[in-house]
Amino acid sequence: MSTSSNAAAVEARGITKRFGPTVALNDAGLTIKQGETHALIGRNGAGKSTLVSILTGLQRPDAGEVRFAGEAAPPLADRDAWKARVACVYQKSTIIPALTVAENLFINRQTEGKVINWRAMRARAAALLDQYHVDVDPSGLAGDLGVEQRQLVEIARALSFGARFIILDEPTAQLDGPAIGRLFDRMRDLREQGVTMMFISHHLEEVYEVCQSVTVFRDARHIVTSTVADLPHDALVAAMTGEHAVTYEAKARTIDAKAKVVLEVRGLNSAGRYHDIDLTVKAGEIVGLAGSGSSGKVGLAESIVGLRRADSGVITINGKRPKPGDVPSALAAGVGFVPQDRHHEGFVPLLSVGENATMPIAGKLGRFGMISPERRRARARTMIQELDIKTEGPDQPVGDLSGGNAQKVVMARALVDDPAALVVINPTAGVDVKAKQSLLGSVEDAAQRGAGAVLVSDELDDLRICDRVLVMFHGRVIKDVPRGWSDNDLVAAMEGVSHE
Amino acid sequence: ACGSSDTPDSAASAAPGESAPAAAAGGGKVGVDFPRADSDFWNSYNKYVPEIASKDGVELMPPTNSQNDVAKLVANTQALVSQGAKAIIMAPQDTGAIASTLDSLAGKKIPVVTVDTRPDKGNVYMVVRADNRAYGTKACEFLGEKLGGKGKVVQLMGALASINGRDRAEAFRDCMKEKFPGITVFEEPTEWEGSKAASMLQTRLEQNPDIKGIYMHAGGVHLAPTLQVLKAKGLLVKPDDPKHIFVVSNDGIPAEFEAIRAGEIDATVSQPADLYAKYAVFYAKAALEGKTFQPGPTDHDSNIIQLPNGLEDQLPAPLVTAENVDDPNLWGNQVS
Amino acid sequence: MSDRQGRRAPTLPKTPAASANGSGPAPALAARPGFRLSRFRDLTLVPVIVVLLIVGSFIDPVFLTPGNLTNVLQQQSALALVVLAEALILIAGKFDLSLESIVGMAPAVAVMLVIATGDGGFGLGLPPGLAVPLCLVVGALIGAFNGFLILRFQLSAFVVTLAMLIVVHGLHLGLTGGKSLFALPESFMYLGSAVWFGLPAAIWITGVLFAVGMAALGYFRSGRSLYAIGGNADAARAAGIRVERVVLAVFVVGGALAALAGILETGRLGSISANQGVGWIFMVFAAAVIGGVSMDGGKGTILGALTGVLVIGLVENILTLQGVPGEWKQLVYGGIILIALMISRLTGGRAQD
Amino acid sequence: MSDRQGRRAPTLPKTPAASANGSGPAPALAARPGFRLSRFRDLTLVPVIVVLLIVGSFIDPVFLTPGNLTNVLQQQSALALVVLAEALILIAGKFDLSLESIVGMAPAVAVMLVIATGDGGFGLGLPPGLAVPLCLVVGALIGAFNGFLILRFQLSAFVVTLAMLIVVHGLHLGLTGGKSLFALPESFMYLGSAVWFGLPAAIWITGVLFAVGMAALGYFRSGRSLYAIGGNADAARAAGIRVERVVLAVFVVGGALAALAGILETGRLGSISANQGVGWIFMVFAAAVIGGVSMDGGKGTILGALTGVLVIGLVENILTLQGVPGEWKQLVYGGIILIALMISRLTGGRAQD
Ligand SMILES: Nc1ncnc2c1ncn2[C@@H]1O[C@H](COP(=O)(O)OP(=O)(O)OP(=O)(O)O)[C@@H](O)[C@H]1O
Ligand SMILES: Nc1ncnc2c1ncn2[C@@H]1O[C@H](COP(=O)(O)OP(=O)(O)OP(=O)(O)O)[C@@H](O)[C@H]1O
Ligand SMILES: [Mg+2]
Ligand SMILES: [Mg+2]
Repeated sequence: MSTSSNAAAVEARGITKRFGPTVALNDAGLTIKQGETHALIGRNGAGKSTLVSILTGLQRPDAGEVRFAGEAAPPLADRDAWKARVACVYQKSTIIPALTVAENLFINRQTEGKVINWRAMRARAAALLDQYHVDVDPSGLAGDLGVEQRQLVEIARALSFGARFIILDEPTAQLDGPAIGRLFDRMRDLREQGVTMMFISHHLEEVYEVCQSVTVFRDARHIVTSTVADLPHDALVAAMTGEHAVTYEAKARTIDAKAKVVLEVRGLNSAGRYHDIDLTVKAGEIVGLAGSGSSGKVGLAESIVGLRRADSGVITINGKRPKPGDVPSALAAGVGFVPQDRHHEGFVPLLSVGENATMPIAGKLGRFGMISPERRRARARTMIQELDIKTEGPDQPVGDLSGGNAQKVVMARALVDDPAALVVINPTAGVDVKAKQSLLGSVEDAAQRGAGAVLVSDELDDLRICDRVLVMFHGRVIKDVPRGWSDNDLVAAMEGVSHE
Repeated sequence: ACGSSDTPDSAASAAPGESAPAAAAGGGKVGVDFPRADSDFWNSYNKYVPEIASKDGVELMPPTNSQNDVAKLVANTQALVSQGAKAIIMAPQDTGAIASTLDSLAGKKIPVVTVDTRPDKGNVYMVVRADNRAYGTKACEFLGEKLGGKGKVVQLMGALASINGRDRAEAFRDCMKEKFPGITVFEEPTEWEGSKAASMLQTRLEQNPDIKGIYMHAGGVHLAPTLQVLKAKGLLVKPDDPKHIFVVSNDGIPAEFEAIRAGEIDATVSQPADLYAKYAVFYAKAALEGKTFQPGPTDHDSNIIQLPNGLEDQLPAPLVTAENVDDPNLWGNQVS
Repeated sequence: MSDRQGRRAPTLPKTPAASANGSGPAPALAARPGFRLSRFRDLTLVPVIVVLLIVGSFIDPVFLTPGNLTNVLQQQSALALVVLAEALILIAGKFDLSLESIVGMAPAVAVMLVIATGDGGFGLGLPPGLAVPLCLVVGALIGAFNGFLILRFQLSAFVVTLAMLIVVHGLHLGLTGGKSLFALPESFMYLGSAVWFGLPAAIWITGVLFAVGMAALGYFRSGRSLYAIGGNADAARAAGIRVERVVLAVFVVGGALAALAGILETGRLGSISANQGVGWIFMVFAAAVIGGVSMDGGKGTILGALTGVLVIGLVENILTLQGVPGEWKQLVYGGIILIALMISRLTGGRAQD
Repeated sequence: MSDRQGRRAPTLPKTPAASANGSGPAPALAARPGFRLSRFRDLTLVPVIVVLLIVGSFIDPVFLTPGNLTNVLQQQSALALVVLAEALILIAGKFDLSLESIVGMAPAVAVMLVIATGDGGFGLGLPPGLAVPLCLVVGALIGAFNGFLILRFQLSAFVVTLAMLIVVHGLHLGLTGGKSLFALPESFMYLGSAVWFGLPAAIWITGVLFAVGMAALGYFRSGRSLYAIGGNADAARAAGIRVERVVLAVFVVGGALAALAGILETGRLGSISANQGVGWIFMVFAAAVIGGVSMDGGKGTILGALTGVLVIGLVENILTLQGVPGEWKQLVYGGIILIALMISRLTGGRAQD
């Protein structure tokens, strides 16, 4: 297979990359052997994606060099040469919503010849999607796809180039269990065919599942490279964080049976999404909502907080019945929530941390509709402290924060008004281990203070803090699992297997 | 001016050397395009045309309006022709861009009467217009005399892209240079906009408080802003006050006459909207009847001159001052 | 991924306004049927055109005659080319307001380069036959300059071309002194006034260029790359599209098309006035946008833009034939555009951007 | 986060063009120093203003006199109010082209409601004192209609207001028959022509409204919500802001401000011509955008917009004082705007959108 089996498939040496005063990569590098699947691990902002853009020829390093199979990398302008060497699933979506799925798959290579044959391209697309078991209509608009389907399309596209080196930057962040499983199967196939891969993820167990070796970056520097066998979980976390890992211990809580019900849902229906949902959350309780793709859990949560309107049914929050489908009245009733996609509904990137975090209580920061910047800053400072948000201060725009910290700002916004009912959807998507812990910790703290919480997530780790987990399947709650479940049980329930 | 009821014959007989009708029967529809509907002068004209046409028994098609856009004028002309116009009255505000249209109308043997402007190229049957250069000269002579040949005047010009604006500006400028070299002229291109006129005049008065005269190219848009600026400066005083600034306007709309009566401005050149309409219809009818005209004076105080591409009837444009402002023959005194 | 049937529907709420406040008819408008119809989105104006044709034929028997319809097409041909140019630029996610100034300025400068001083030229004595190519070059250069400013200084296309609108027209005014140019070379007049096979050459030229545009944007990689760039420039770059180069090329082509529009207009009118093109840009945007070209880039088709031009042309023609009084014409005209907009919104079934 | 010092930089690559092609000076322009300066971003035009003041004082001794500067302010006050309106609408992420038509139409209709038929009115015999409030109401209603169309039918703000630009002006033309209105009630002329404490009332009014705008957008919940909506409407909605309501209110306020601008302009000019306001919108956008208000929403300040207005006003004043020949004026004017744009880009240090 390998022409020069001794030369590494990819080698990046002494890479330094600055963005203004930010050093994204500081004399970092890595070497990936032919045919191996190599994990790149590091906390948010460690420089992983920056290395990806350098390895794919999108950015020029300030210093250092990249070699493919022993040869120097092609000039930046020669995109074709780059594409022949490396294919990539970028962290940021590169789907073009206004184009069809088929065209997205074959963008800028719609045809070998001169004139595009649309029918042939659709056929090729269908074949490609089929090959990777992606069930989407190639002639549909990519903009109509769900997050997960988009991700699958991106992966299929990257794999379709036939490159011998493939980079996957957090491909699993948007996928659910079975989809991840299928992706891993596919990656193993490719490895058997001798394809080299670089895999980035914040889910450390995935590293052990598909990778042979792993490199850890921290503070823009290379920390360690090793085979996965030589770097057990704790050591890996220690390398990432620079401290000894403490596995997150869910706090033990006891819920007073007489505690007041803060959130009650009766007979909630939304055509095609979920049906006859009943749900009761008491003060101090954390209820998990789990379910695989399209189980309706996100739609349900969004209906509770007023982002969507259910077709029928009653939602009671803290004794009040907010107007259905109306966020302000849900907030007024005492809801706090973290939406599914922080970029979409979570924050206003140009506005400051303080302003984003205090947006729902803007009316309480001064009289006559006025906002006192001082009070806002003061409030924001306490939130920053409580959630341990790494920022220059309350005046820094959220758009300048790293993903994990931006997510904490969204959490701050949810908690700022001391909600009676807290609804959080996928709060830990794309955030690193430590940030994950502090985000989950803040949900627990809120519960401790007497809030009832609903936590929607596919991540078993997240769900561990829940007092009970409701499993949804095809829009119905099929199981109520109390604390102390085993991973297998829950996954089986989510896949509908245990549903005899 | 010419209030008597001219029959085509009387007018024709007055025009020397008229030849016998070439085409047998007159008649047929007359298409008319109005140049714009957003100025007082043209609105008066637009009102006169159908009135006069029905009085003269001319079959007028529903008028089109080209909104000061020559491309629309061309489109409108084509539509009028396809709807069966046998003669066309138009007022191309852009005298160049109409050339091909005139050629193609000539090819279809459709005579064209243009009003207010003289196309630079392309055959016309008759141009009905007052001499815009004469406006500028009249204004210059009036101001020059009032100022005694010295001092500073401001000329609020129309748009550079407009032939009428350019003619007035050049004539005023040339006349000043020639006859009153002691007078300094400031030229302000206002694009026919009142707002620009007010700003420029205000700035200029700040810079040169000793300005003594103003010539504005279009009373319709320049009058009120000018008066407002003068009023704010406390310069709106009777002509016998030494602070008085002499103002000559152009157009002859009723508001200008009011201002003359009030002593706020001193004169205006009355651009005869009624005569424009009247003779436009008159010549269109004559064209349909196959009449032809020769250069020379006419019976209505005007003069027909020979152009390379046709004839032009240069209508009189009287200078209106406090003395003759109440003359009932002035069109500005006839509008309700 | 279990309930596959149900999974077709978009996950990303494209019309948050409608779904989140859950009020009234808006969600219904935004609803599903749009998806199936999406292939015909470029044809949403066709019903409007049909209505206009019917209304027109009732209003005046002349309306449906070949002569009148030919006139409509010829009158719109120059505007149509500018709309084509703007559509390309909009699809690539940019903006060009200065096109309207190019329509007047490029022909004026080109002609001044070849004619004698006495006729208003620079008196350089260049061969008159060069006027047409020079005009295209001038237009292309202005486009290139726009593109350069936007790409190199990362300035907003809207503002740059707004300033350039004034600068280019200012150059026209300054160089000609506001006067019209009449002494035009024969060759320069030819395209706008010739008749080929019974139809004005302008119609043929515009038709061919639209066909080329449709083919390029439909069936060629370079054309498709405009959609990719307008839809997501980063993704386009990642896919190996040379974004800067393509954007620059689009501005250059846009400038040249506007210059060609100027040539056709000059031939049709027989001279170049200082006002040529002034005020067109509003109509250009109206045509492009009612034709379904998005102001946000990446969306719309050349065919759609063409239907937009036709609607505008037919409305103007009908208003003229009907003899709507000048002072009410604008109102009727604007009202019809607004209605066309809403019809294309309703039949198109998608929120606009 | 580990590298705290380094963490300043934005995570979202805002300037992909610069970073990805890695070519030439662009990245340097886009680079970091912008961030420190970002607090002063609304003041990037201050150097331009200083240069203009210096140049002006050399060109003419009159320039720096209080009388002349007062004139500049007065001349710009009506335009400034429209810029204020447009800035609010732009910050909220929308667009309004029809403001320029409101400047003429609202005063005309209001006056026609109160004056006699002989003077061009409807002859309703309403008390003349109502003209001013009626005018504001008309403006607000047009704004509300714009907002309604945009929100309810989810139409693009650009196109709706483009059509409304034509419709509103068409209504003005139709109702007045294109005639200027001279018989204006005293009360209607008052605001635009009165002098308070030695300065024209128009300057006071505009100044106060800008101050109110700055305070509202800086320190009030409702004002801050414009930034949230313009920056990310979905996030604003999720944070409990009633996006539709606020957007509608912004259009209403914008319409009323444009109507007020019309009142001031009417008072200054002494009559309402059919062309009042026509063509302003270009200047309005130029002022807002060189003043740092983004066309993409969520960015910019009222103070910045004000500096934009001042630059435009000073340039016009200097050109008039200097007596630049009419035919070259536009070129110089456009050129200066282009340069101001680049200066504000260089000192502002951020890519524009
Ligand atoms: N285009 C850019 N401009 C400015 N700063 C940037 C740019 N791209 C990345 N950075 C900065 O470089 C650093 C490294 O970012 P990078 O995206 O590589 O992190 P990462 O390891 O991929 O993090 P995550 O796990 O959150 O994806 C961060 O501080 C980020 O803010
Ligand atoms: N009318 C609606 N009601 C509820 N959800 C909707 C609606 N329209 C769109 N959605 C969106 O559909 C997406 C999928 O909803 P669902 O509740 O099935 O999520 P899920 O079970 O988490 O599936 P996945 O894991 O694939 O995201 C959610 O992001 C939700 O916002
Ligand atoms: Mg990353
Ligand atoms: Mg999900």
